[in-house]
Amino acid sequence: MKINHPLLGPRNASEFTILGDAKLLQRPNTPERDQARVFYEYLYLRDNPIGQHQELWFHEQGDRSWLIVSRDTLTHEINNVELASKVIKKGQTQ
Amino acid sequence: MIPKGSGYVNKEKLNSALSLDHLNLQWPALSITQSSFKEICSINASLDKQLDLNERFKEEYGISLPAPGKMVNHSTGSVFWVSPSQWFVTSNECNPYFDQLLTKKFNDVSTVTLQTDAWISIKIEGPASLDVLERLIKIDLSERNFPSGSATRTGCSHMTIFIQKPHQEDCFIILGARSYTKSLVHTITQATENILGKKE
Amino acid sequence: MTQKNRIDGGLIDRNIPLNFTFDGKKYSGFHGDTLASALLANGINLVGRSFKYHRPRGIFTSDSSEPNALVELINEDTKEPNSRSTTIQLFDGLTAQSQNCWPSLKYDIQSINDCFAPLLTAGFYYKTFMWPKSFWERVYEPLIRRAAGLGELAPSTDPDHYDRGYRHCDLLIIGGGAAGLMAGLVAGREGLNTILVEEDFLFGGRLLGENEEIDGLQCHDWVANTVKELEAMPHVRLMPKTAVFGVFDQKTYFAIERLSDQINSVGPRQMIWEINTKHIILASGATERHIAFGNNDRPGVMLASAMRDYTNRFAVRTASRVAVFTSNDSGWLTARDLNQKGIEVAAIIDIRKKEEHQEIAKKNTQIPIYSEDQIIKVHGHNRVKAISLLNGAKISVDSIAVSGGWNPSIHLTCQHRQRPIWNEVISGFIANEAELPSGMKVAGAAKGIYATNLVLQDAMNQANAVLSELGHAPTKMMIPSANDDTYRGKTFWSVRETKQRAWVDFQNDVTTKDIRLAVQEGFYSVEHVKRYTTLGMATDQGKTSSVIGIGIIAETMNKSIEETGTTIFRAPYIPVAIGALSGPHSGKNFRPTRETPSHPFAVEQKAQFVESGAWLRSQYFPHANELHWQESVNREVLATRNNVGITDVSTLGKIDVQGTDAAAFLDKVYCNTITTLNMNRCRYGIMLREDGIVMDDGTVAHLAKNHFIVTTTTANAVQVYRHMEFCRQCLWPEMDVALISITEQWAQYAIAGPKSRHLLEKIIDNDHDISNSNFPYMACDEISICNGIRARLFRLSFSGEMAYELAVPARYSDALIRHIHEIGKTFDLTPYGTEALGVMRIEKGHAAGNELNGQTTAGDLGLGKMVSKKKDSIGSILSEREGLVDPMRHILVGVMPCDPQQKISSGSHIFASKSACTPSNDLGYITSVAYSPMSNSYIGLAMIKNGTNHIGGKLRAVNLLQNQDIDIEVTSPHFYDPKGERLRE
Amino acid sequence: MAYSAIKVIKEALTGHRGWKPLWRRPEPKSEYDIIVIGGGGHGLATAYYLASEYKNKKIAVLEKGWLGGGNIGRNTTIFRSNYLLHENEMFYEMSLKLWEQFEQDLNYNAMISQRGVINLFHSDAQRDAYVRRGNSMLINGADAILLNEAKLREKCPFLNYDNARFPIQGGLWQPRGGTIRHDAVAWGYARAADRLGVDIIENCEVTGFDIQNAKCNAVRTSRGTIKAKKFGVAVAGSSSAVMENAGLRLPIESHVLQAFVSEGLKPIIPGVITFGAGHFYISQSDKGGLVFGGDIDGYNSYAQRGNMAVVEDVCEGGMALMPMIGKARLLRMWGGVMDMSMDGSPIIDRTPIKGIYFNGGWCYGGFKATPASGKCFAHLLATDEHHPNASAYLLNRFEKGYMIDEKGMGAQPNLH
Repeated sequence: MKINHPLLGPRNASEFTILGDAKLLQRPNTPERDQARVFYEYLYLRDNPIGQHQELWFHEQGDRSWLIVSRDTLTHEINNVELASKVIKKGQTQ
Repeated sequence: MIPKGSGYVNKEKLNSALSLDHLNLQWPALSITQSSFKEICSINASLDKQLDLNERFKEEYGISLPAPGKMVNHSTGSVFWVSPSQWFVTSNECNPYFDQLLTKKFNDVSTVTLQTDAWISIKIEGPASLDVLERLIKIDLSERNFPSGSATRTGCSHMTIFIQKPHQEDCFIILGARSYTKSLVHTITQATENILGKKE
Repeated sequence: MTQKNRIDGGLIDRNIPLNFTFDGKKYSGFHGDTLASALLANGINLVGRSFKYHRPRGIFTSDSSEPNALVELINEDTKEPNSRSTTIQLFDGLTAQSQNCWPSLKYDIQSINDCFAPLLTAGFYYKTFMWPKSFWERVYEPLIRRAAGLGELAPSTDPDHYDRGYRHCDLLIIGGGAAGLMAGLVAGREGLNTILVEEDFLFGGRLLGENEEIDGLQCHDWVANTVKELEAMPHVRLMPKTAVFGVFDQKTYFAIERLSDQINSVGPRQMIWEINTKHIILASGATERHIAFGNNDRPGVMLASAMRDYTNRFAVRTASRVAVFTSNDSGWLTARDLNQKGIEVAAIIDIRKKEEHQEIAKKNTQIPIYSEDQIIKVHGHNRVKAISLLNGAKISVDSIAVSGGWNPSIHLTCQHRQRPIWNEVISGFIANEAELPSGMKVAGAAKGIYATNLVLQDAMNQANAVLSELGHAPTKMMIPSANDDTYRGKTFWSVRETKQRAWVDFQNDVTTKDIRLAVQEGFYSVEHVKRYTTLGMATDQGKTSSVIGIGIIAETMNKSIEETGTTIFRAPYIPVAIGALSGPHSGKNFRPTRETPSHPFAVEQKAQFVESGAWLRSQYFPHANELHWQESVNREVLATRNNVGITDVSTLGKIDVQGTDAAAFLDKVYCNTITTLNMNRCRYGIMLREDGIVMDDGTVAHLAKNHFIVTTTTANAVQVYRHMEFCRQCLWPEMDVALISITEQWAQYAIAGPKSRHLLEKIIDNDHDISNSNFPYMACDEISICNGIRARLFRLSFSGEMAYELAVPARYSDALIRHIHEIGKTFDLTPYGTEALGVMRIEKGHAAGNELNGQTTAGDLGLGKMVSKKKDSIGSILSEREGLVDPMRHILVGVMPCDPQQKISSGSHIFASKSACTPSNDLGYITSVAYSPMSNSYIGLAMIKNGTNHIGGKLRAVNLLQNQDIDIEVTSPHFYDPKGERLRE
Repeated sequence: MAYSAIKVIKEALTGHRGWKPLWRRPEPKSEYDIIVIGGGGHGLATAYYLASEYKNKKIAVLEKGWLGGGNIGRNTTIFRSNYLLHENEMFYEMSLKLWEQFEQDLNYNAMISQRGVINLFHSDAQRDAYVRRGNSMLINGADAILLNEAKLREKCPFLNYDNARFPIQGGLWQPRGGTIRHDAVAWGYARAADRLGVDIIENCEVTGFDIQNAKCNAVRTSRGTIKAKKFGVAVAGSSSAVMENAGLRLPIESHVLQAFVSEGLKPIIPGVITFGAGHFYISQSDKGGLVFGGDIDGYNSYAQRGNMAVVEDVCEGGMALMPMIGKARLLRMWGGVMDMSMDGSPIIDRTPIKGIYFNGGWCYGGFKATPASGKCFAHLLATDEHHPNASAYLLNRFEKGYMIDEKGMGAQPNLH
């Protein structure tokens, strides 16, 4: 299995450690005191789709970057890999 | 070493010993030896200061910071890319305060950390180098994909290492973590013996 | 023993005779033989026994799809079970023995099972062995288990070495037959970076066994020339004796190379290659199918193509009088080739009408032909003696060459749940071109193209397609002239009129009756039939039986083949040794070992080491007169508490945190506040997971402006660093902070005890004042030692004594530890290990690994106040959930046995004095226990429901597993110096 | 027609004409009292207990593919009750007791063989954890024995005691654990349920729920719409996909767990052995194949297949633990779709939609839980009360902070 690192090219998946759904990027960051429900949904509920899925992978044995990998959970095809920091910057500017 | 029964102790300097200081394994088609560098520091560009750091580095060393997966030599050592905001700078002069020397030069645009003692460095040289390394490293080290001046971090049988090809065709440098010295040397020796048989 | 069945010709080297032993008898063969061909050359055909009925089995094929001829390859100290004699390359001194038979191959007791065949139908065991209940465990199952299995695994360590490698190319060609070699020529001449993989020890595939011409040359000469040309090309790599067994994601292919068939050979015997490629040409050819007819499992029945291989390639006469039973033209080639070699062919029995096979019949002159006829029964027990035909004829023969058509080898196209398509013209399944694995093209017999000239043409087309995708012009090569007999045949599965059992799966003894019974019992899906009858679940993975099985299911349920469908193809294509898959990592090299900077010195001090993750840490330092480790540990604790002790703490994770937002960042990852930490001061920090449970604890040292050093536990160092990088890059990218590990950079020693300061003053250069007033508890600073050597000093205490942690760049670590021990002699300095450290931290009530078990909150550990309410940090919100602040949660307390001489043990559960040991009465559990020399009693830390309210009371520590039930007293977890006065002196 | 040795002999003498299909293939009716969605082990067991224990009549099991084609046909056949936390141990011990009467209850031999399960430990900390676990087992009425190295050498002489990277210190042994012929469990429950009148409908995929103001009245399938009062969803790896039709997101991720079988060998591995210093567990089937496995791949997957990194990791673990295994050949590798929950423990509960009940989140424990899951889910469906042994398996436990976290790995499914 290989992940095409945006800066370093295709790398064996054994160099990476997977965390999970990329929705973990959207931590509720202005928490009012009573936001337990929002935090519960953020941390515990998952779409867990059959098909396209955005995931967070850490390049443990590489450049120690967090990547967002768009992968198909049925065919295992990977169609996009980006640096998480770039995606967030894009997100902030939109 | 500290001579026995010497008088006032404070005058004694401590002996500096690398954990890998006598590696020399020879086969007709391959040699595995300890490669020498004296100091390494990590230099990390501060937030949004990457271009400034590159400018300051060019002024200081006459070369720009290398692109991802690359290394460049400078007058007293080399520098190689480590992560989107981090490079390792090496020096051939011994100086346990090498990080403070770099901090003075690039303080306002970066942060610096001494790394020398964390790494051992092994040189693998000879026509059989690719045959041995294809049993240890998963990335394509052929000239086409890993030309001279390449350097990157990757896996090597359950360990994490840097692999570099500083200048010529069949000569590679492997940087491994200090505590893994014995395991890394054994793994490389085992792979070589599997191909070239027991060393002389 | 002369090789009585050896004939002239063949691709063997008669100048290199090789001796081998089978079942104790000595024979000889030649270089280029397989064990199977050498056995046949010596007149041996009975080589095995089937799994269930233990019927005699003969050599059936000439490749890895062999279901019958499995042997144990042996040498003095081990054996390799279930080895296919059809693929073992003969070597001098080879020793093999038959398996799954007792006392001998000829007279096997268990062949008695065959007499009870009517009882032993498919799935009979689901319907019986149920009465009396206890008999299953004691009688029935042991009998079944002893009778089960084929070969035997030697219970000793596998002496062989294995290895693993990684290769990269633009084009991977799987299969070195006509199609593979042709594609290799086209790609190679265009300079493509190509790997050509072939399972056999010779390239050529079917061409090695056929008798036809290419470009005017004998086909195996064309093969030899082509291989010579390919070997000369620098960017083409030929890999014989290598089989691709698995297709994985992103065009990652796995293959196994058999470097040697000899056991315990010098260097690795087998190795696994991971091949990364952009394009793939699957040229895996096809395997011949047999036909199910009465007693078709007798030794002497062989695939028609295999008989041609043994005759043409291995120069072996497999029989004296042969009958050919075929549903297609390729069966006739066996009659022609054997006839040419002077072997009598008694009959060609073709199921087709006369006019359907008249094309091929023209080339046959003397052999009697039986059209529209079938074999309904085979006579003979250990060897075919005669056959009875549907139209009444009875012919005495000692061998049958059977061909029921061909199965294209499409396994590698269907390992990702693709389903193949039925092609009636060639009566075989081919790959669905729309669902091929990415980058794969199929060429030649693997997609049902059998005429050699069309195979060469198709291979060129596929190679040209790859060239154009890579931007090369198509080749200008001409197609070599070759045989153009197209495939003609009729789909035919089994002889319906036969009364005897007709075998579909020879190894698992699955007959057409079993399949019909399964359908009768309601198992309609092909997956159900496979699992109920175990069809195709033998070591050949149904290569010769699965397709016939599907055909018979379709006939039985009168459904089309398409509707019946296939079972799922699964990796590996051929079975792969577990040793090979483990590569070079066995024994002590299972995982690498990390040594602390002071390891050499510790060895000299006779330290006992203990594994701590990948690290080896000193556990304790026994003196010669100490008989039990408890003695050494007590001494080390008392020496430290009374004088001074030293231990290596370099394995704790150390992370350098720098940047203008470093403090603000640490406020986010630690639940307590870091921004209020003054310069040159340290603070104990707790890191929560986002769910509010404690992830790790450690110290934060504010060493300089915007420069912090964070320590983690040894076990969590990697996870904590990864978590902090997630917070830095993904949650708070707007912060100016950089992280890098310095665990390996700095060696760190803890020096603890009342004399620690005096000892250190002898080492630290005197411009640093480490008196209590100037360097109080929790201070830290950059200093120098031994006249200018760079160092860092932290006033931290895990032992509870006055203590310092001295860190130096690792280059000085060995010299420093020896120097300190030299100076320390006058202070009775004692090295102590992880055991003594454990005793002291339990005496102090510090939570460690056993308490930070991923189930405890800061409140549970008595540190609830540290979770700041004034700022947001990871885990703070969810740490307030009802279940995490429930008063009935388990709370950290101390426990001591009421009778100090009694030994309490970790893992005991806590109950009230008189209550029964039931789940509802369970009050908690003991996490850590140690013998405390300070309170000369065993002490422990425990998690007890509503624990604080039990302090001062009595409970019971119950360890049913080790039959202990001890009265305990619940105390504060801080047994020793609860107010922490000693570490502040 | 009851199965027995006499019946087998009688049929053998009369050409086997008397054997009937194990279960009927009825057309789906328009309405049932209770519909169980999912024809795997848990779904079939639920239907069986609904019909046998709770005397429910109009029950249907809807299976999208062929019966027993999901995880029940793709696991490593192990059953045990050696859990750490009481909330789990009481449930899995109930399951083990139900396994012990399976053959007598269902008149079907699933070859349930109690050859024992040994969990090895390699450090003091691991030993302490297993002592705590062993005591939990004994407190819940299960059996547990602590083996030191000497006793272990007697039982398993082939383990690597002398040249190990992580030396073996001992093991926690549960004699009553063992293995079961997994397919036979599905067929046994299907046959028994069918004989009690349950309609088992294959090739019938649920594509939607008919919900009005948070109450479900019918289910839309590939074979028409079917009404019912209660719907029990037991679809393991497909839980999120099915419950999405009811507008619910779950605390579950679906992951591939690979399993492997070797070529058939003469008996050499007595019972089930799990390696404590790596990802490897193994047992030997009655047919002689070594059945072994290790960790999940780690990424979400519905592909029922994995990659080689896990295969190599498992084989390295196997060679480290029992170096004789090198010569055994891996014959076949497959994968199941594990419904990994957020704390490693399952969910058997009502849902916010009235009439829809959910059973899922089984991680690695699904196969061994089959009988108890069926009984407890039937109890909930029949009585609308939680069975006492499954009272902690609530859907809202994560929001309230009552996680049941055996391994203490927190809200990351691929670590459980």
